[in-house]
Amino acid sequence: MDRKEKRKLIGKRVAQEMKDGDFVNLGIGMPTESANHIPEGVTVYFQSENGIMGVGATPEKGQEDQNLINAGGGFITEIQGASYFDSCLSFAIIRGGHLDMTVLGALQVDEEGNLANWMIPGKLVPGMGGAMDLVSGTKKVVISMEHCDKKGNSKILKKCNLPLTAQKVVNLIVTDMAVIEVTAEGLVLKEVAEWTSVEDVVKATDANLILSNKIKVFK
Amino acid sequence: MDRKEKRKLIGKRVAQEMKDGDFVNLGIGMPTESANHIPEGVTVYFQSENGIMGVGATPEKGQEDQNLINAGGGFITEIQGASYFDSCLSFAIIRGGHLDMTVLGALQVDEEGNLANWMIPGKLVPGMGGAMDLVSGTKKVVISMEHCDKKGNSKILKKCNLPLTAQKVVNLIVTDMAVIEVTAEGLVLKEVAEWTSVEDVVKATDANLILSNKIKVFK
Amino acid sequence: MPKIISPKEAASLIKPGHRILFGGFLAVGAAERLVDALIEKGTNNLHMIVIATDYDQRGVGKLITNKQIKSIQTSHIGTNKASQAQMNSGEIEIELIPQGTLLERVRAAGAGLGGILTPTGIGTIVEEGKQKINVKGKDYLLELPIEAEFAFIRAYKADKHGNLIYNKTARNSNPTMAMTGKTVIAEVDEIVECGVIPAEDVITPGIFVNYLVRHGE
Amino acid sequence: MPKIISPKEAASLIKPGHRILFGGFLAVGAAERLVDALIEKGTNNLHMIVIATDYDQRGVGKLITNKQIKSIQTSHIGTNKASQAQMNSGEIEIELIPQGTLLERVRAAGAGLGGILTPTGIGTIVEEGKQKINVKGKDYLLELPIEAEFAFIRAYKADKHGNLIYNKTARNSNPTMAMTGKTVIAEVDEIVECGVIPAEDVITPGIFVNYLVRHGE
Repeated sequence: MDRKEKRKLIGKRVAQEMKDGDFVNLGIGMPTESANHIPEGVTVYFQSENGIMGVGATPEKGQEDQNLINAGGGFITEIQGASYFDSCLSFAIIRGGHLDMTVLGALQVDEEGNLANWMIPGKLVPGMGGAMDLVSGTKKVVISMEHCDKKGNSKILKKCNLPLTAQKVVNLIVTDMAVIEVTAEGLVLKEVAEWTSVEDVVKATDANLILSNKIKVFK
Repeated sequence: MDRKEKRKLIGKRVAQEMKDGDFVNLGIGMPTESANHIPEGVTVYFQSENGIMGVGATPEKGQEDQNLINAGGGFITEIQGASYFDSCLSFAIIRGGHLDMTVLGALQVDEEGNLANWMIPGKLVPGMGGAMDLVSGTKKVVISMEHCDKKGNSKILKKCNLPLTAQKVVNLIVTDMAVIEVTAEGLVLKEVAEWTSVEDVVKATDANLILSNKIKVFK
Repeated sequence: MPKIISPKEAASLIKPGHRILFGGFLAVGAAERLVDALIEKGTNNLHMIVIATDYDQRGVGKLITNKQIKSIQTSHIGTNKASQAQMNSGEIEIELIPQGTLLERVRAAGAGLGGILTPTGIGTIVEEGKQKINVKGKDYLLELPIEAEFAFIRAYKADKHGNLIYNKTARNSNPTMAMTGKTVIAEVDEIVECGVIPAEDVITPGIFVNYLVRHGE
Repeated sequence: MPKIISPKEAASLIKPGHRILFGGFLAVGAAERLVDALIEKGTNNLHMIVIATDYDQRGVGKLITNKQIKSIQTSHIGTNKASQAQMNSGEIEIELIPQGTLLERVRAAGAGLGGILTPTGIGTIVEEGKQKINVKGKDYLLELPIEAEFAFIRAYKADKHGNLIYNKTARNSNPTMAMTGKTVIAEVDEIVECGVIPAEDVITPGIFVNYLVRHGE
């Protein structure tokens, strides 16, 4: 599967976590893919932490408003019934637990739900931006990422070894291979992608996986 | 002098503390009198802590807006260029030191600039409302009150014996008898009302007064 | 998207013992229809959080007069004889809090903060039982968040996404209380279609609002 | 009432060593004319507080490219190669702060608070050197106020009292930065008469604003 197909597979599965009426923040990059796959009949309100609730579709070429961007710097539009607010209130919404879900990428996740997604020592560090607040505050933290890194190493570990973004915050991990829930008992393998198998997921995962009774298939 | 005359005398003198462009909060009761005596050519912006900057004149009978009151519950109007904001931002303005002056009444003030103006043990306690924030945050705290209580006792003491509103916050005391500045050295008598004398002010004051070199007269 | 319900339905959500944040100041910006419905329902043992207890027969004061309130966190009760009398008789427990501190404590809860440091109250009886923290040579009180199950909000207009705008000084504490109630019920003059309230004019974003009640109902 | 001045006059207020709060995010809502004037003036050794360092040739990033900045408090430098290079070479000192924490720290200074407790950063390198305080069983970091001599604000319109409104997401951090700068300079598209901006639509009350600069100038 190429990266584009993986991205679509993950985005489709993440979108199924969204319930009608949910308020959702999507991280930059892969997480935004899920916005293209919202199930029929489900209305989701997207926040961007730079101060808008009700992000609409990407504007057509030439229709961009220089004063209307998302947190990734991309041009956006507003839906009818959107609202603008300042960044401080935006992070009050985030930290205060008012969002139903945030979807972020990750470098590493571990068995305790610890998350590392903002720095690799020795490399250029862009900064944590709003990520630490998003995962500390939001009701449901969904990680959307490829199961393994470019070298084929598992990004789901027994224990993160990169500097953390936050402790014990991840609720669900959606990858191109599996859907894994973080529970008090550990990581529970809930679903496996149609193209692969439970054995291959277990093999590709450094962390211990608890195999749920009924492992479903997603595609 | 009757109470009404005293009130006017104090209000006139307090108004002279206001400089062009000042942002001012006036407490309920006597402090509001100063708004009637703003010197010619001076524009002052009045805040009310329930969420308006730019309080205008009292509305005419029948012109009251049920949604437009000041912190004392009285009907007000807005000036052109007023703004409304929520109470939390209003107190951020207050606590953050953005107001140039607040004028409040007092039960007692003492040599350190301590202020007691919110409760008398054993009596009904209305609550401190916004007074503690106003005096903690505002650049210049002016006390506007009668020099002595109804029994003729000095309200300016060596040390307050009522529960404090705040410590070391008062900058200036304006009474029907005197204008007194609170300094690191103590209370400095700056001005005496025309109808009385330095001796009588000293006699009517429990606190030690430092007599400034040039005590002026006000009326 | 908030559900539009009647004042009666709103009142039936409230159970004895619930903590309710009330927007409004001296009955301006108070959700009078919600208060009336709660009086009709008669639910008691409620905890009230409000910046002032209004009047005996106007605003939240009516709930005190009707003896439905067991405890209050407020900055001012001076306009309400019932709350003073019930405080003196011990029927009601009142915590007096400086107004700015009350608002920051409510905001802290809504904003996910564990508390704030304020200079207000230092050297007064307000500091009793509180942790004092010195920052750069100045003492502050650590004031903790005030949470509540419900907030009763009074706004001017809502759109169907629950975005709220307010009328003049009737805004007062409403936006702050709306940030913090776990369930927020807003009483409004009018509910308009999305797009009628320009996105830049919204004061309280709809994400904070769970139910809408029409004031005229 | 704020004074209307030119970008050049505004830049001349800034001295080496000054701390400046910059509104804006990824160059949207950045006071470009004020930044340009400051570049023309060449004042250096400045301390920058901004939620992201924008781009090499757009927004506040231009000041970094021009080596006028000696230290930065920000949440993100990923879009700006100059700030990354100067950080690595040690020319510039950068404190990375979670964005929500940065905003609350700036707000705290403007609101007269001594600090705030946030859960953000617990268990990460952000907690290094900070006091941890446990409230109701949960750990929080005590985060201290961020103050500054100046704030550079970008707004849409101002009235003559300095009341500001903003354009869409160009609002972002501007209202918070405007609360806190000891001297606040707002760059605006238009300065209108008092009364043109309805009092209820004002986002930043004029009390926070000391100077107005026209963006077109």
